[in-house]
Amino acid sequence: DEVLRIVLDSDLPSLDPSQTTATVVTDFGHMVFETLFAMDAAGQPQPQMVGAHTLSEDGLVYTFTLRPDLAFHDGAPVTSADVIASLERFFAKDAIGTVLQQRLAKLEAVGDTTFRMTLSEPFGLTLDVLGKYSPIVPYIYPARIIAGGPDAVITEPVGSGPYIYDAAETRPGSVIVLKRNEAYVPRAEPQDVLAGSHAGSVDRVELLTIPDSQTSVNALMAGEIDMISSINPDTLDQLEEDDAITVATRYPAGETILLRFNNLTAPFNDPRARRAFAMVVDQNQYLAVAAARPEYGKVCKSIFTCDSPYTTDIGSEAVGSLDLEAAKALLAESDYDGTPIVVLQPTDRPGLQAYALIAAQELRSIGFNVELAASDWASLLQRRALKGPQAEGGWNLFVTTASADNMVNPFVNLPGNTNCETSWAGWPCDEAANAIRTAFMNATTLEERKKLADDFQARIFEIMPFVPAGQFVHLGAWNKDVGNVIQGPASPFYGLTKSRGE
Amino acid sequence: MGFILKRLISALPVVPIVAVVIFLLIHAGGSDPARILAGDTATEASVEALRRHLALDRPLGEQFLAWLVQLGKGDLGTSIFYQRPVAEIILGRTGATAALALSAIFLSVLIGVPAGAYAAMRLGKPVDKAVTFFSALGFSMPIFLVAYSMVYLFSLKLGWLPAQGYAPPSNGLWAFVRSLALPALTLSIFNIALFARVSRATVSDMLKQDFIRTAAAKGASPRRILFVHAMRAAAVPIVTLIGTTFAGLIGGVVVTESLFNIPGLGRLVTEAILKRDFPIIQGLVLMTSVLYVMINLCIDLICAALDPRLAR
Amino acid sequence: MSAQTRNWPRAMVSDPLTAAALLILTTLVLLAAAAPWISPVDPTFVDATARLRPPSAEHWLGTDRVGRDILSRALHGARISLSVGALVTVVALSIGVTLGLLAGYVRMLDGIIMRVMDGLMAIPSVLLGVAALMAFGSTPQALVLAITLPTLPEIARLSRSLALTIRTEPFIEAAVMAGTRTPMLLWRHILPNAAAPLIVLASYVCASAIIVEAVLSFLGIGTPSEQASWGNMIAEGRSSFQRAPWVVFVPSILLALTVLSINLIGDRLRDVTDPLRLGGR
Amino acid sequence: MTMAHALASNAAPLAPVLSLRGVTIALPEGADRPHAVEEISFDLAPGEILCVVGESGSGKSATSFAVMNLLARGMNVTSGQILFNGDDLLALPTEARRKLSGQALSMIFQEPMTALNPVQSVGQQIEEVLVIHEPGLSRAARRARMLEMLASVHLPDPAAIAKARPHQISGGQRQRVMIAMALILNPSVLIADEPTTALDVTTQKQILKLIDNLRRASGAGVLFITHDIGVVREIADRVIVMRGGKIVEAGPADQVLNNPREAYTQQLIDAVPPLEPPPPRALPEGPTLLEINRLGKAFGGGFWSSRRVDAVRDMDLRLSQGEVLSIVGESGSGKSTLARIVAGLVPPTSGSIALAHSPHGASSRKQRVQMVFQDPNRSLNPRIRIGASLIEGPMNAGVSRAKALDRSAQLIARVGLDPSALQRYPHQFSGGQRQRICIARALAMEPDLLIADEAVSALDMTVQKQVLELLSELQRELGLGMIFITHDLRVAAQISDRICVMQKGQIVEQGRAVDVFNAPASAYTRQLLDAMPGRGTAA
Ligand SMILES: Nc1ncnc2c1ncn2[C@@H]1O[C@H](COP(=O)(O)OP(=O)(O)OP(=O)(O)O)[C@@H](O)[C@H]1O
Ligand SMILES: Nc1ncnc2c1ncn2[C@@H]1O[C@H](COP(=O)(O)OP(=O)(O)OP(=O)(O)O)[C@@H](O)[C@H]1O
Ligand SMILES: [Mg+2]
Ligand SMILES: [Mg+2]
Ligand code: NI
Repeated sequence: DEVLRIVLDSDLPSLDPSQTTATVVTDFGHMVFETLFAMDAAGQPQPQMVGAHTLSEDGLVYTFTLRPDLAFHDGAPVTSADVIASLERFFAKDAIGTVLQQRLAKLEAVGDTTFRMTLSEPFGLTLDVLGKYSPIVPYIYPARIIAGGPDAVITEPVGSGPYIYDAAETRPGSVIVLKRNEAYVPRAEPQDVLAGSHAGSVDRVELLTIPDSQTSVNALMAGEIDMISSINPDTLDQLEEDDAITVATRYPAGETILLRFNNLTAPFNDPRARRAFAMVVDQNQYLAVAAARPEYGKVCKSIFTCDSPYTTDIGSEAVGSLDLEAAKALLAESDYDGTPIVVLQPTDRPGLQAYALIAAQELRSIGFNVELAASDWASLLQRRALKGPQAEGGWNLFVTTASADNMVNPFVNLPGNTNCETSWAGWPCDEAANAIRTAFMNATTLEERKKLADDFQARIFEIMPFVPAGQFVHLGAWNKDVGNVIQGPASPFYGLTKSRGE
Repeated sequence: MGFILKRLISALPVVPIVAVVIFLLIHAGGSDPARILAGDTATEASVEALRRHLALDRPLGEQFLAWLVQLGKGDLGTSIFYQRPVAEIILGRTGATAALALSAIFLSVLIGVPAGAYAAMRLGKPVDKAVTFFSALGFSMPIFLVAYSMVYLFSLKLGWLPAQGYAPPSNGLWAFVRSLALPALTLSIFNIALFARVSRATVSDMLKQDFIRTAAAKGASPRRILFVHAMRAAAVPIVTLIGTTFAGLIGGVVVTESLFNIPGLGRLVTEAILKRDFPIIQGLVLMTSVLYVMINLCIDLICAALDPRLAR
Repeated sequence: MSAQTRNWPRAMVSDPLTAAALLILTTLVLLAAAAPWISPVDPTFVDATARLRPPSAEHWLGTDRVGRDILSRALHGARISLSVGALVTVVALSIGVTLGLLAGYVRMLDGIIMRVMDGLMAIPSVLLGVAALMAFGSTPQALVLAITLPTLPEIARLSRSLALTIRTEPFIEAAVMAGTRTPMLLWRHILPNAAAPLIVLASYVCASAIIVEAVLSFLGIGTPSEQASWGNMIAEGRSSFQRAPWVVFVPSILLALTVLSINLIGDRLRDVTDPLRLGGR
Repeated sequence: MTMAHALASNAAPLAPVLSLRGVTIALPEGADRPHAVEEISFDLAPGEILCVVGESGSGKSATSFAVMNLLARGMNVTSGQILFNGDDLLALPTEARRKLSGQALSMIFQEPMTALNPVQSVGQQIEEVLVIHEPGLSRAARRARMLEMLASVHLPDPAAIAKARPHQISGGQRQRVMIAMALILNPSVLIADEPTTALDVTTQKQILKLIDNLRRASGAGVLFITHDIGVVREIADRVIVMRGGKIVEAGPADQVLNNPREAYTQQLIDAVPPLEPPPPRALPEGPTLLEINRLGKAFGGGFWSSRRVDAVRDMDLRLSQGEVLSIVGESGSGKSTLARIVAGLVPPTSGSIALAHSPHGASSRKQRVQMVFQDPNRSLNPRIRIGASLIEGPMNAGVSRAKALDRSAQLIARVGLDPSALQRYPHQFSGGQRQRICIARALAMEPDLLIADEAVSALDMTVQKQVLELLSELQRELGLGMIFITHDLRVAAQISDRICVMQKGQIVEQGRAVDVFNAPASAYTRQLLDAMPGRGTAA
């Protein structure tokens, strides 16, 4: 049997892609499950499970028919009932899903494989939502395994995708074994990122968790594994020396480093304090750690992923002017009274740990009194959920990274969501930004959207709920005999080939 | 028979003590697996829903009771993250750790004990000095330096052994042995040092005993004196050490398992802790404490067999 | 042997290996004490653009993954590592030995104390350490506790067995007959005679505390990265080991030297102060 | 003169099997003297028993170890020859010497418990000699030889004994095993280094008899080391007296024992307590000091323990003020247990102990009863200076430091030591000196009752005598009540007013020392008296 061994970034928190926002689950999810629509290289949703679909004149009624030959791994055919149950689960679990749900009047089965979606108002992004490829992904599950309600964790990952999860051989926390679904009927179109054919090439794929980055590099160089999904940047030189190995990025859009304020408590409830810090954020510092080589990192003073359609430099002068004096002056103007501020630092995430160190030094350089609160990731998440002031265990700043799909436009932009208490940790609150966001969602032309995106960034940089600290790409490494590695917004493993012999 | 029973009964209270202590300890931090499961960008509402669904919102006492009741039915519970029975997960991980720990102990005994015993025979001589020095050195080598260097040499340069991973015996004995060679050796460095040290001390004590002189008076050769008399009599402390080392290795293999990507209990413990997968932690601790009690019992029995004076 | 016992300080230095170990350890302790004054630069100063620089005139021992000066960090790290070692040794020994001696001497307490120790021993030490850190936060006290807890059973066991042997010595009975009370009996009569094996154990505890601190850092739960300790320097440098080995080598060598010295000194100290060698046969 | 003597002296002079010629053994650096033995020479003829006597440390063991090539690290024969059947052993290669050990030359050691490997069955240990020296022998043949040997040393049920491990058989049996081991290959030379010191008199007698018979049967020359002149009288053909590493006197047993040339030899002989009890002192009919009624002590027998030992059973005992009571009895008869109960170190299981009101009104029984233990090496805390040991008790009892120091200085002078002794550590004293210190420590508590548990058994004859004298002097001077525990009837007779004979936890006889000696009432006492070494020949 042909086996492809791929080392994932980290262990999967769950085999249920609807329960976690961790990106790594899509590596597994795209293999086993499928979505109704799927993104192509141009970022356009293309039908995947859906064979044909129609939209009514008024743009309110979508009718979808599943393509024939779809079947779950347990042999049951995929039906409208499965789709409806799965979408309902998705609506309940995903913020963007919720947006669609709010515009949804009715979701009903028309036939065994035909179903209809009636909106209450036109929504141009409907198919984009159904073809969403970042967590939480609207995968279609058998109704049977999600019968426990949206919060019940799926224990039996049965999908309709090209690979079948092998529970017997899987060792949780170590290796997930996937076997090619011989009954799978792919689409006729060739593979185009997630769109087109999903046909599996190798017989068996093993998704491995290797805790030590050097160990995975050793394993790859020794030919014991075929691919490392994302390498430790410091091992680049070593890997490049090996002629049998390709090192390249699979996600050219990359990730953005975010410095996130707690907008609710002092001192960062005062925009002046936030802006003062933004002035001294030196993206080159962060990128030096994040990017293996300068060419893999990019100073990006936009709230949208640079090089994406909505990128703009409006308001960007607020970030990284590196004018210490001005920053100090602004801080002095603010309400900051010298109380130590808490910067959360995860000790088990080397990259984030380093960014926190840099941020702390920058904060100190303008007169902040900083306490670095080091803890493991789990404790950090726990503490991050506390909204109160630092005296009550709260926090003031944390660092993280967000992938392009969480950044590209005002609609998906995670840190730019200013929905107060319901927004992402940091809880910024701004009506104006919210209004622009809603307008963007309802806008119909690209022109209009572009304009709104500009406005959005201008507003965000004004209130500065977070500071972007640079953009970089992750590098993957694989054996030269692994072929068909996709470089795009998503990079599924099912299409990978392995040439026999050398 | 009374002896065994006595040991068993005196050892049993360990398990409940451990169960309570560990339950309190791991919950004292107040961290929440639901939050980790839900991921970095999850909304508060979905974390809350998940928590409720996993029954993590209930009072601690109630959770403990529920766990006990479940335990009473012979069920260790289900992993929060893997959604599989804890017993199955632990069992799936036990083989690798057991193989690793056993082979490390095998190596340690095979190398450490003779080295220590030989040093004891040559007390104060250069050989002894060398053994003392190297065993002190063995204690002080950062384990991953050892690991990386060996991987570099034996896997990447010479290509003799796999760089990582674990092949269960079902994959063939040869693959199994090869996959264990480097990690076991790495893990052994420290233990070889430990065994050499302890053996040197106990054997040199034994060699001072009168019965050694008796053996010499019988005309026994130095080798015979060492192996038949001194080592046999020194076996009790060494066997005891084997027992405690083995018990300690279950938790002490973390680093080695991480460095060689071996799916064992050490890694499972750490991962479970870092993710707060409470059922796994509880199950593991329960298992290790039962194991510990059993190892102690075995050690006591072996020691009693080796030295019948102890059986009283 | 009488001469040896009385002049043990001289006996210590008369052995070249021990003398070297003493010299190394003293030097390290002095360097650690003087770290704030002799460090070339601020050990916490971050400049990521100058990260992983090899040793140079500017940074004698190079820089780490966020561009901090390794020499300065190694010097400051000595403070944490050595004091963790010393503190754990003191805390673990004073608690463990007290419990062990009590268990060995006061038979009523034996059951309880040893069961608790068994319980501690049955919990994997990583878990115990991590649980302590989780419960008490990532503070130095918690770190000391986390490293101390797993060592207690071993110390208590040894002390107990020593107490059990020594309690049968006639001089203990003589002291009892002289009306000496239990605490004094333990302190004055049993403890000093249990010293030799305990010294070896102490050196072992001290050495392993320094290593465990490193291992905890390796798991991401040791000393916070801002503060330098040899342990976290090694742990953090590990990810760039192939590219910048000096980041790891410097603290590793210091750590190895320290542990080696402590062990050598402990062994020698045992040899020259062993009371069981008194009186002969 | 015994048959043995007659045999040895009337036979034609045989060529010696073993001769030492000017042997000097160097001690390692830092020892108390440069040589363990210097320039010693002697011959051992086949079938002869040559006794080596001398104070502790005189080099007796060193000499025998040199012959057996068992010298400790750092000790070497620096000059001289050790001739075995005319061949110099020292010139032989190690391998060849090893061949002789256990075969032609064999040795029995003092302490049969520690000299046997605790984890092997005794049968195995005997067979090991055959394994080493006659590797060709079949397993069955070995076993047969071993059993035969066990039988020949008069061990009952050899097959069962062979299976036992050392701790499962008695001291006397262990010593027989040692002898069987030493004799299984019919050695030409048997060295016995204090083979009976650890045994009680009755067992000792049997062993001595066994050795005597065996050498006659096999014609082996026996080098018998002892510090006990009584034993020498019993078995020696010839005697060597050693002191400070030199032979000070040598000659036929009769001559050396009855007409010693050297003053030192005379001293050794004089140090042996006479077999006859001294004339009885006026029994101090003082008020009762100690009254013991129906005292019992059982060990074990708990829920878990299958074995219950009644160490002391139903014992009644009375002691007057100023009286010395000796307790004698074989090993394990409960003497120490009784002492420890009286001292308050172990609680009795039943019965009562009453100590009369103290004349000085002291407080607890513990403080009013003090004890001197058998082993002077282990009775003093090696980590504490003598002075501190001496003042500890009084200070615990509330005496001020200055006063306690004062008294300890007086006491240390009283037991014949220099005041500077207070500043020193125990290891800086000899065994006899340490025992004096222990006595001083006991007296520092101003006890009413002093218990001496085998307080002189570990000391060599001359020192033993000094300590005994000191004890009885102090006892008389201070009017102490004293319980003196010993296994040596002669010692008991010397020191005590009354003697109490114990067997299996019970008193079988008690009475005035003279009466017990001259007219023993119980069969057991008679047995003890008969077994006393030296009695046979002296009579
Ligand atoms: N291993 C050793 N190291 C140093 N000195 C030793 C050693 N063994 C014996 N000695 C010394 O050698 C001398 C002779 O000792 P030896 O054991 O022969 O005396 P002994 O006559 O057998 O005494 P005892 O009656 O006490 O057995 C003593 O001064 C003793 O201190
Ligand atoms: N702590 C104990 N536990 C169990 N049995 C004991 C204990 N102490 C003494 N015995 C037993 O009690 C009996 C009497 O012992 P004791 O020590 O009083 O004898 P002894 O007359 O002093 O003998 P020796 O002459 O050998 O000193 C022995 O059978 C002994 O094994
Ligand atoms: Mg001797
Ligand atoms: Mg006794
Ligand atoms: Ni005697």
